[in-house]
Amino acid sequence: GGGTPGTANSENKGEPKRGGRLRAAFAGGGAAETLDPHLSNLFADAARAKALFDKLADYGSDMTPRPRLAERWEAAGPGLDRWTVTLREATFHDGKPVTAEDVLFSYRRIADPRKAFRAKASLEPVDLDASRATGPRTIEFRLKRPTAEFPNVLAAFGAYIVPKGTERFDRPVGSGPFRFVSFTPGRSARFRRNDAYWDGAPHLDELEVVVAGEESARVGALLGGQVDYAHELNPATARAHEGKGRIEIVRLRNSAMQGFAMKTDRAPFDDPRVREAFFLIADRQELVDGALSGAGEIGNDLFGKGYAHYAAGLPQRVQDLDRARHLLKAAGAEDLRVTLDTSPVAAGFTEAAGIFRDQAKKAGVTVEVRTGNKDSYWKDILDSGTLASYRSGAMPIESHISQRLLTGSTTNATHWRHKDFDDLYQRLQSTKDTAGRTALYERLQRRLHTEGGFLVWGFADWIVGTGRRVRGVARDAPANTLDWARFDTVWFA
Amino acid sequence: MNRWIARRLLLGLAQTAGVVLLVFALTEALPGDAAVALAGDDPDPARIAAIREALHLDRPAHERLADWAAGLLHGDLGVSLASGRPVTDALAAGSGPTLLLAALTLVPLVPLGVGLGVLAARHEGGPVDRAVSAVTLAVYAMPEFALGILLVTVLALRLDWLPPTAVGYGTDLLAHPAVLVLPVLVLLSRPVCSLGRLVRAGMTEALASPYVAQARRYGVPGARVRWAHALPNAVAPAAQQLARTADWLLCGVVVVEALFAIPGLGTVLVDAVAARDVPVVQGLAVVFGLVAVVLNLGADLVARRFAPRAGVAA
Amino acid sequence: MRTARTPGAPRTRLTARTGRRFLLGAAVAGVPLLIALLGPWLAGAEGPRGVSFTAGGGHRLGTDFVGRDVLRQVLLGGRSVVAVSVTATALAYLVALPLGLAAALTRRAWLEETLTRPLDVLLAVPSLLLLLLVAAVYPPGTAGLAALVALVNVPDAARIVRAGAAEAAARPAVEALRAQGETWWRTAVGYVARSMVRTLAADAGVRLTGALYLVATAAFLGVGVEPDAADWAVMVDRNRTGLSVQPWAVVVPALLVVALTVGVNLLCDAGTSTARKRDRGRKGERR
Amino acid sequence: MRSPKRADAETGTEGGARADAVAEIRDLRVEIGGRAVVDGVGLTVRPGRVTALVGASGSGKTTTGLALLGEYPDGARVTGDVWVAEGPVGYVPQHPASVLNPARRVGALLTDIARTGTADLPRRARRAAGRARVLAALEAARLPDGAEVLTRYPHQLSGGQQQRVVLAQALLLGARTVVADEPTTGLDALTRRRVAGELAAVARRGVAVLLLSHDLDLVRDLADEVLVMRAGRVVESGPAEELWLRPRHPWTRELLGGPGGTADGGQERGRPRTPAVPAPGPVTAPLPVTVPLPVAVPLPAPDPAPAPARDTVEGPAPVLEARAVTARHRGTPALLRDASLSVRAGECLAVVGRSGGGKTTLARCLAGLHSRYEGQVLLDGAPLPRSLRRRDRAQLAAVQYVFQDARAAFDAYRPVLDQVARTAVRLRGVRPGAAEEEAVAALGRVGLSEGTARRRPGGLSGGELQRAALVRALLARPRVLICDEVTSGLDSVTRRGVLRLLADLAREPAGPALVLITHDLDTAALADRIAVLDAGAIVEQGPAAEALTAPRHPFTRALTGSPGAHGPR
Ligand SMILES: Nc1ncnc2c1ncn2[C@@H]1O[C@H](COP(=O)(O)OP(=O)(O)OP(=O)(O)O)[C@@H](O)[C@H]1O
Ligand SMILES: Nc1ncnc2c1ncn2[C@@H]1O[C@H](COP(=O)(O)OP(=O)(O)OP(=O)(O)O)[C@@H](O)[C@H]1O
Ligand SMILES: [Mg+2]
Ligand SMILES: [Mg+2]
Repeated sequence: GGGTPGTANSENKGEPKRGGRLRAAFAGGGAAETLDPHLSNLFADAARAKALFDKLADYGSDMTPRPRLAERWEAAGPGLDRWTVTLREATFHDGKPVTAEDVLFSYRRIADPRKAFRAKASLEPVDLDASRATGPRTIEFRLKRPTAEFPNVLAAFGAYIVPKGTERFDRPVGSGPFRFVSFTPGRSARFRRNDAYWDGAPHLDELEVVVAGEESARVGALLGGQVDYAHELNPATARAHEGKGRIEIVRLRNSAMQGFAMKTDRAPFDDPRVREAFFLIADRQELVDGALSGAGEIGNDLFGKGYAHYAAGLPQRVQDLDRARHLLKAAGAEDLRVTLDTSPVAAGFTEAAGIFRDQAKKAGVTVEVRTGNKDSYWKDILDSGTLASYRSGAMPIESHISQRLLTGSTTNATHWRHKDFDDLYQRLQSTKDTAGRTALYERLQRRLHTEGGFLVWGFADWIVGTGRRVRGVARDAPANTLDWARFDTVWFA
Repeated sequence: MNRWIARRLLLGLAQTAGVVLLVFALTEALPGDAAVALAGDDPDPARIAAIREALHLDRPAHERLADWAAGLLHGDLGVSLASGRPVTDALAAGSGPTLLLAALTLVPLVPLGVGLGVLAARHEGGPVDRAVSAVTLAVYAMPEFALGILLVTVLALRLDWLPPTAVGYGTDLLAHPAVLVLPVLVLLSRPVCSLGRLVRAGMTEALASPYVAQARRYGVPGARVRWAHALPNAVAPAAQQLARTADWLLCGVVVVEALFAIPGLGTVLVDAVAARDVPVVQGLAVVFGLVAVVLNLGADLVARRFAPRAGVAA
Repeated sequence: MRTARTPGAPRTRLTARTGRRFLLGAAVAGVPLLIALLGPWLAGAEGPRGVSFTAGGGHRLGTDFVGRDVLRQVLLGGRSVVAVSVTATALAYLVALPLGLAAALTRRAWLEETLTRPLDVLLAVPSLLLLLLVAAVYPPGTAGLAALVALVNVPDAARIVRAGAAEAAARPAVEALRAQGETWWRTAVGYVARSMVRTLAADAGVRLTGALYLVATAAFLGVGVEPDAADWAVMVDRNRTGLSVQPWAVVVPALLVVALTVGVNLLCDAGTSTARKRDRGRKGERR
Repeated sequence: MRSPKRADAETGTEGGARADAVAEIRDLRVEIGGRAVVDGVGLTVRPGRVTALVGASGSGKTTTGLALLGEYPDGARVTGDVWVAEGPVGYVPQHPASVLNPARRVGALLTDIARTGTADLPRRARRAAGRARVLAALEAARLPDGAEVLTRYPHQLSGGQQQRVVLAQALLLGARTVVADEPTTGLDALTRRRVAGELAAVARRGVAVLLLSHDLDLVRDLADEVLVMRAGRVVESGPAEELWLRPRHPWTRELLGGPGGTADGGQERGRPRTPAVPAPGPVTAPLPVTVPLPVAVPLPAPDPAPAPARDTVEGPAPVLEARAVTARHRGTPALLRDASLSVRAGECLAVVGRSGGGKTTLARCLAGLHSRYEGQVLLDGAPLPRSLRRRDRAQLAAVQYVFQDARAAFDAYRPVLDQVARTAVRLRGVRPGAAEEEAVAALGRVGLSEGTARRRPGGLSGGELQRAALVRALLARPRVLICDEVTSGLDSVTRRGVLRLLADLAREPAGPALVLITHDLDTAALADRIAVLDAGAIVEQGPAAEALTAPRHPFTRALTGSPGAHGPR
């Protein structure tokens, strides 16, 4: 697709009006849904958590952390392993102020080894036992090692601040823009404006997050005026309604990386030539057109297009079947047969797998597509198989590397384990000046581009539909960033 | 007769136990468990292990089943792995919309299916028959979602007569009957055809029989002949089909629930399976098993009633 | 007042009428069957992919969910639909018919219970679970798929067979056959099933369609045919997301499935028609 | 159709000729597959009069009768005129079971018929009035216990009860015309007499009755006019008395000459008969007269000498024995109480009794078709399994049963010949080809041509089917043959032939012992011994002649009536 990301819609201008109730439809998780923000897993969870709670920081559209409850942060000393965070003045819905103790409680709760909260891995660098409150609104975080990108931790997915002592979330109390009214798991959650919100009270009187798992239901509800905001629409639907005047289509660019993960320690992909041949097999535009219906951009085998520190200077790879064949021959991998694991777990997966299978055939590679169970897919491909469909939501490039590409990474789906690469990353984290870090980012990415295990063929748009009267929906915020699903800035025209 | 029913009900308990066992085995045999499902796209092995321990999934399957069964004897269906809430909550929440939809579908289904079948049989081979057959079959051959989307597009979005989905209507669907029209229409579409076809088949046979000829000959009004004399001979297979339909309606109509965002038992099932939430799946299995027992018994009773000679043979 | 009950004109077998009745069914079912049969030869080579769900652009029926030419997919997609669904339905009946008949014909309560109760158990197990499990443990294959679809249909079909057979199984004709020492098979299939053939045809006719879409669901979960296979049912299922932009990708295969279903059923109707007899009965009152 | 306009036009042109008729058939020809089943038949049915069609089995009576209802066999070419007065026509079919709805209680249709007659009553009274009418009709049809019968399903009735239910339907209808096809075949002599009386009463009320019957007693008692049919043609017709006294056609004479033909049938038996007359025209219908049986030979009169001898100790051991059989149906009290009987090889035992008395039930117990009984059934002294499903082939072959309702006992979709031949294949291991030849030969002996037998059951007349059923059982070469009313649908000539055949077979060294269940006392008289069944109990058993001529039990006396009681009038 074309268009310029981030252009402010003319309709988003104008004086915001107060009032009204907005209904937002998300795909949900059924009766198992909770309002515990640390358990957030789905987009619906994240949207609800965002309405009720705040994090210390959140990502801007380029994936750099922006202060939220934290007013500012700075490295305390030269080592980059002690950071001081100062909170802004904010109160929870029950009127109590947000304090350093609440932050520490929340982080310790997340890191509790007996629980398995998602953000625990992100908080791993923090030594919470050693960290302490130095004032009612200041915290000193002690880290296990120098971490130049520590602010990313504060913005981690699910790292919400809850009042100290909270264990139950039947009637959650947060510091977010909306107060809790009611919640039925798998159906709807209702919230009311928090007039005392530190970032300015929302324009809306009320917000209701409703659940509709099927896309056509969300579209139908939106078209029929039953909801005013529908999250996650299909590209085809978007094309059908874009510019027709009935609803507004918002494309959140670069929201999801799409690719294939090759196990770099297993035959045939333990040979860099085979990996490169596979990079060359992919016709990225065909994949974007076929699997994403054109709603996305092509990728260059690197994560994070459009984000801070992305190595945009590297040459774009294009399909080159002759060279691919040549490389395979050199690697002794003629008549190669590989099994490609895929699953209907994410949009475009099975489609891309089928397209890639056909592309590979032209290079003499037989790809056998194996459709796996979607509920256990991510676990299954982590250690078994050799080639698998892969995707990733938005996160800083640093997080992508630390979570997936280091020897000790917990979800290293490409089995990319190189001491020198690890060292380079550590150097990056210990480098204070931005320019130096940028150079290191470039080096890391160049390495991945030549011989990494991720074949990143595209970046999918995240498509949101809104009612015609809805204003103030951010148009350049990839999913999971600050401005995505942010309803305190939305108003009805 | 009463003994037969009693025996069947007793066997039904065993049958339900069989269903539960089978469902347990199937769910266990599925790849991954609740911990893996909870971990989702962040399958950190340590995290999965921690969840597994927290949920006691590290215990052997038979022990978990035994515990669950012991709880069942006290009327306790256990606690959902995914939400930590009692399984009965999930079932209760799901069964409201399901019961409502099932009832609203069955009420028009029986007269409609039977009526169309009788109508077609009455004009067998004629244009009316062919029209009824072709239309019902065409509707039947249309996938549910396509029909649903078509109806939504035309009736809700173009003509604006009905709400397109049940999104946001909460639990009290009955208070907004308009919301239920489209789902019921879609749910009706297929059973009407299969029921109608079976009734038609039985009716054609019966209408061509000498006993119907006798009734006609003796001046019994045509409608009475069809409904009171021919139809009883066509009901046994149709009753089975009806029981199957009711079973399907009560045990979750996944597509329609998804299409109209109605969180019934079908959605509960899909979610529970996806989450490998074994206690909830087990609870559903109990419900499904009992529903099947009762419905099958009913259908068999009807079949016996309308084939009174059966069972007499030596 | 008097009524004439004899025709003035002599009566003959109404072959022409019956022929016409068959003709309609054959015409309706003929289109999909012909496409299924000849389509693969007409399809031609695979062209380049386009953007998914677009109309035009050199594609007469637009593109499908992965950007392929819908027309080509339609031409290719009939064989597996017809083959798998017909095989699966036949297979289901191959099992269900003896089971249902045995249950209807036996006098031993225990035998009936052992035959039908396990099926009832299967009936109560959500087919979603079965499909998922098979998808997880069974290597995809068309034969396996047909078997699976058959398995899902067996309990249902067996019950209908049993219910339909109960009356016929108790007729004196069956007693006479037994007294003749007739084989079970001839009694059950040759007589009892024969006398309920209309019910069986009606049930099998609609079951065929059910089987068809189950194949599509299974394909999506990874059982049987590939999830992007050229198969009408799979096409209908997978192209649904583009229904609003590119309806042809759903409408054309769906219409073919509809035509197949309607046609086959009309043929069945014509084959088991009793109208011929009743025509005569009525004509008797014409002068 | 019945548009008044057209009816008027018709009345205008032809009404005069039929001023007093309610139905008329003129020059009817029904041709199936090139063969005329009915050819040039004409008859007039008048109110208050009983018109009887008699004739050989397969001569076209039923086909003619059905023409009045506007019904013709499958694939028939029909020419001629059939006129029937407006309004329903009552019909008592030859096989009553076929018109009884298996899924509904007997009362259902009766109530509906009654309703048509109570439409003008106030709504509240209708129900009661309808019920009263139904009960009256059942009473008239000589079904006692009408209220109870109404709640039964057809299969819970005996053959005769079914027949009377159907008769009650016809009586209830109040039609101006009633076609009664063999209305008394399943009835015992007592009931038959009463039913005949009722039919006469119906006729007296102004109803036109077309009676199709083999029962010459009945015909003679009732008929005002008789038409004698043969091979699809009416060979002779005229007022009943005249025909009876001075039959012109030799065929009529032969027909009337059989047992029961006249009260003094005994004297006629010995009279030499006119040789068979070849069938007229191209008609190939097999005629009973062509049966290769010694027609002129007197019927096997009960042989007084050996019969008592068999009762003594040194006689051969019984082949089949029932010991203290007490049978019940599901949920009923015992219908058969402590019944014991036995047959020896070569012996013929007749079982007689009231309709509904339990004869069929007894036979079904013997045949293994009814297993809800206490007591024992022994074959050669060894107990037989109760259900025929547990009997092995030898046991199946040894005891064969011929069903009372022949039509119901055949598969309507397969040719009769195939079905008949299967017995030899299955029970005697004969090759299919040979079995078919054997079946054709055996069918020929009872007067059924191969062409007839190759048709499906629907293409055979009632009597033809009955004979086919008999042959089907005979092909098993049974040790014991249980015949449940196998001659009820046969004309006197054919009946004689069939009985002769059976008697001959029984006399052969390995021939079957016969258990003849019959309402026809003349037929019973041919047996060696007679068992009399009353309300489920065997009240009398003994040599045939003795039981019939000097009945000891009052019930037997009632059944046989006073000497010469066959002609009440
Ligand atoms: N569908 C048919 N095809 C050929 N022949 C037939 C068909 N239906 C009847 N017939 C023949 O027509 C003849 C007359 O049959 P019909 O039933 O009228 O005889 P019937 O006089 O009533 O004999 P019965 O006393 O034995 O009942 C029989 O020979 C029979 O075989
Ligand atoms: N399935 C049944 N359930 C209940 N009662 C039955 C059933 N079958 C028969 N009867 C009753 O049992 C009695 C005996 O029936 P059966 O058929 O033995 O009489 P039958 O002597 O053969 O009479 P017919 O001469 O009329 O054929 C009848 O009164 C009948 O109504
Ligand atoms: Mg007849
Ligand atoms: Mg009887």
